[in-house]
Amino acid sequence: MEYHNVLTTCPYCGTGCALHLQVLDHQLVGVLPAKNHPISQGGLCIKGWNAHAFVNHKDRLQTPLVRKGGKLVTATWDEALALIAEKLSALKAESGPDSIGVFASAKCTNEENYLIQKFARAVIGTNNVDHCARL
Amino acid sequence: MSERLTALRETIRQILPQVDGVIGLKTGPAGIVAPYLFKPGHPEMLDSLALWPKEPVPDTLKIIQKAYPNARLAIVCRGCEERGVVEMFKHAQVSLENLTLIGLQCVQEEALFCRCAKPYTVHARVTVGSPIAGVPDPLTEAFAAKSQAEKLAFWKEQFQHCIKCYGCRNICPQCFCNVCALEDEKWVETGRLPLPNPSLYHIIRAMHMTAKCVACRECEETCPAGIPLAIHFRLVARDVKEMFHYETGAVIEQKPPQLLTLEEGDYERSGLP
Amino acid sequence: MTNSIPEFETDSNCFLIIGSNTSEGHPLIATRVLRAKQRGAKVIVLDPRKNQIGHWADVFYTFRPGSDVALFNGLLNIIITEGLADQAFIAERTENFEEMKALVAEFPAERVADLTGVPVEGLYTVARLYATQKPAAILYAMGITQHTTGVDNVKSVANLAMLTGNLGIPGGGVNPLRGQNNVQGSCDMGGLPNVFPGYQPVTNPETIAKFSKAWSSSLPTPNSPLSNKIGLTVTEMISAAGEGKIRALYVMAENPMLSEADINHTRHCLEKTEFLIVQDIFLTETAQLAHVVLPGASFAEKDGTFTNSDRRVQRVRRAVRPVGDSWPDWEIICHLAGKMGAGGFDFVSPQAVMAEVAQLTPSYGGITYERLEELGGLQWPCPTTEHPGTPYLHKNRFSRGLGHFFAVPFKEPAELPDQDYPFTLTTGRIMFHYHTGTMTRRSKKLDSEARQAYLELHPDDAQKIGLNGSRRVRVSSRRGQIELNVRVTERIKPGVVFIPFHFAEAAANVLTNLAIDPIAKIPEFKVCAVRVEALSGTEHRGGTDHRSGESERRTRRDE
Amino acid sequence: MYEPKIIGFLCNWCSYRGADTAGMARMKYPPNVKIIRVPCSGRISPELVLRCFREGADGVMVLGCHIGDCHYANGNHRTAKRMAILRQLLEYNGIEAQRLCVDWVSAAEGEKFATLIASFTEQVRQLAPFVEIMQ
Repeated sequence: MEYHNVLTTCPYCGTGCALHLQVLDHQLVGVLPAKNHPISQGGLCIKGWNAHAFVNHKDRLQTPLVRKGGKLVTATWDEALALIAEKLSALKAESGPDSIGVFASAKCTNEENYLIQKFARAVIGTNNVDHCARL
Repeated sequence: MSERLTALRETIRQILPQVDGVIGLKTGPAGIVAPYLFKPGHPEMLDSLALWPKEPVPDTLKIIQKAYPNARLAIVCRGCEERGVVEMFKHAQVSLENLTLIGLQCVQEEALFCRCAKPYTVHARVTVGSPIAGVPDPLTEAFAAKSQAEKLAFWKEQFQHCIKCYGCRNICPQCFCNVCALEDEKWVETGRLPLPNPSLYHIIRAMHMTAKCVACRECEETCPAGIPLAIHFRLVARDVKEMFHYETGAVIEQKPPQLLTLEEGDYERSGLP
Repeated sequence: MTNSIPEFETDSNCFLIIGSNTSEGHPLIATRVLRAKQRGAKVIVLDPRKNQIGHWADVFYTFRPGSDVALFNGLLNIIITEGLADQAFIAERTENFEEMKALVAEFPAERVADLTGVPVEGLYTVARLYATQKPAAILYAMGITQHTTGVDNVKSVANLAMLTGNLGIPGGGVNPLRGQNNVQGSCDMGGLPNVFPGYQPVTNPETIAKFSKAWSSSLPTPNSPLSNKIGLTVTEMISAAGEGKIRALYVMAENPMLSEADINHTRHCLEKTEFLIVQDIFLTETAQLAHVVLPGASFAEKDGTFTNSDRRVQRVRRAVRPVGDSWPDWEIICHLAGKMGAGGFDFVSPQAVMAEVAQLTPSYGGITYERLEELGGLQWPCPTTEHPGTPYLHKNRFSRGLGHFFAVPFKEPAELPDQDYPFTLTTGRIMFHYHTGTMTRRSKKLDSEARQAYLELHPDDAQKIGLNGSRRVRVSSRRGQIELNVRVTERIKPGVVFIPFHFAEAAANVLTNLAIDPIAKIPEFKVCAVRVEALSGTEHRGGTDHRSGESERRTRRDE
Repeated sequence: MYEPKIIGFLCNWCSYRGADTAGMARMKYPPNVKIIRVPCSGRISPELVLRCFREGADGVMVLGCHIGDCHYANGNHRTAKRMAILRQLLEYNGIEAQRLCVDWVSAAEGEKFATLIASFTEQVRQLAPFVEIMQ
């Protein structure tokens, strides 16, 4: 029997509202707004109030998928990452680093965006890295 | 305030070994407060025990009791939260069995903030702080004094700001129906802003809070548009008291008046022909 | 944003909101503006649609989509001729005023009224109010930027703020409301083709040297420098993939199949991509085309930071473990880099990544997890661990020195309505959904609020196309067509129609134009020409504003 | 002066028969009330009344059996309680409680029915059309 609230930042728009994820025994059970937060001041919009709703949706991807014979089939992480590494290395050798493009994401964390552009620039060797800031 | 905090911490420390957990408030990152279940064996967590701002803890109790119906729990509750627990008990949402109420009496400043008529607990046997008298609710009084046209204009102005976040309903410990009328397109227009006039959303919610609202004012606090929602509820609470002699949270054994039968004298007081 | 969200409530005396449906796109910013209004601040809203914030604003005008530059030039001209400009600010802090002044003189109010549809007296009201109620904040969103003249529009916004001395003061400023939770952070972290983290240009040799040294263990050979060639944008990469110039695409948590303009073109290009990697939490429309799909973790399942619209870096905290065998995205990238033989990706936590970010990014220099834990958020620039963060920018000087006035000539949008496609389509969001709906359409309560796409149409136009009580229409542009329900409403400007872009089954971006701004490369989502035809034989319940939504859902329920 | 639109919810066992009685006796009353027969006045939820207003009704009548005579023993107890509160709430929202008529008509009370219809129609006629005050 464990109940606590995790203070986090809303995953929807760019306002930056804070919300509490209510956690009971390692399961999300709801959202509570954060009083005294400088941005959201104890309020949320309907999206924030439902921010936990999609996390455990049945459609969540649970394993890597690899296309085989035209179909996406489940694969291990090792298999999927090895395939990517091999393919990207081959394409880079064949057509140069600028034949590869990387999309960073406005939905991922700063740290993840930092890493993916570092990956694109240092490991692949291209500045073909962008995200949907314009969309 | 800090004196009360020390006293509360000591009280919980004493109760903790006798129960499976104590529901209270804890200060988290950046000083932001949230409900928390303090557990025996971890008294050090009480270092971050908090008093204010208050949170809808009766709902926390419901969440935990639903998963652990037999747990021995204690809950730190203010006057409004105690009333909340009592009303939820009457509607079979929480159990009072195996539950210790730790009453936390509000101070003047808090009562004024909530415009609270009853900033004290009445059922809790363990209490912290000394009870103070209720304070008037100038907002509700000012509203009640308005003319019909002014009332209409007042809510037209207020409700056009509603962003339909459902926060007032979501945060309300007394809103626990599995199927909510406010989500039914028969009654409330879905997918639309601003809400059209008259705002069925808000009138229906006020109707459903009849004899349920415990005046905790959580709805007003979470409303991003700052709508003084409690005005409706408090005026209706006054009517319910006059017509049906019912006050939320006051008497544990008294059934809420929405139940079918009219009691002696109810009808005469209802103002109907 | 140059300024901070809390300042709106405490400092701003006037708001000019343009190209932003703030109530639905940024609800809690809208309610801040509301609180400012309740203490006496004036709210001006200019938009092709009368949204909720337009309803309660002090001043509201619709204007023709794409006429923004003309509108701003008109306002600038009125402020100058009425003597309302901040002469001291112009003299001390700006340059090129005369050139701008000469150009806007060609925009007398009468001409601007013709170009924009805002009446002459309306232009005067807006200009006077904005120029005299200091501090005044300009708030805008994609309604300003998603045009072929997006950059021009933004320059115009900046002109207006500089002309009135509304920069470098609390409660003023130029405030683009960022649409996504971490679009600001993504840009800050160098998720852009022309800059490293902290907007350090890839074309600057010193920057290249700095990062080549810092990342040497990740490079194929320690001494090979990083590329100084500006890369391609999302839109360009997709087109390049269609032409075979880009052979592999690695897409992390994006859904271009719904968010890009001209989806048919996007599909064609992605289908032609030799190797498409998609990393996401759901099998999105894009992931369905992928060769490899990697399951990432949601915001509730990982640690990290987001940077919001007012440059505030805030924590994201892991509440539960990732579902199934999904991994936090940062771990995936680190593992992949490792698999490719690269060093420099052996981070134990996002906290360690942030430490590296702080080292290499001057504006994030003082940001540490310890400080965030204690303070909640820190607004960059925050160069040192003693720095309290920066609530508003440009206090005593602009980052480039003097603020530059641009003389911005007016250009029409790439595609104007004509005889074949007589309506102007504009797209946007609604309160209940978010972007491509990947998350919100899987949230029961949000989905039940709004299940279907719809077209907003003015009653006069409904009559013109002969809607006759029919509830369904076909909307076509030169690029494609969709069928959807219609909502007849007076809140939209006649001649303009609106479709929210969240819905894959009637995707607005099938219709939109891929014409892009030459500098920002942003597609013109907000203006394209369409034709609207009534479809008969579906539903015949009356088309009044509040009922149409109901019968929509009733039908779905029956299905 | 305008012709008010009124919705009348009549309980099947008493009020609706009361209306019949009035009709059989050829009593005259204004045609403004659209009658909807319901099993019990207790069925009429406040939501339903509000929806009538929302759809443009200028007045709503809820007529049931006299207290004590309910075919379902105490269905009309519920009517009495809810409608009393609803009338108050209408007032608190600036909507005249006179737009909502709650009364009891037995099968024999044809005359009471006709009088009630006439007086309520007049009462509502004195008020502004509902749609006007809501604009």
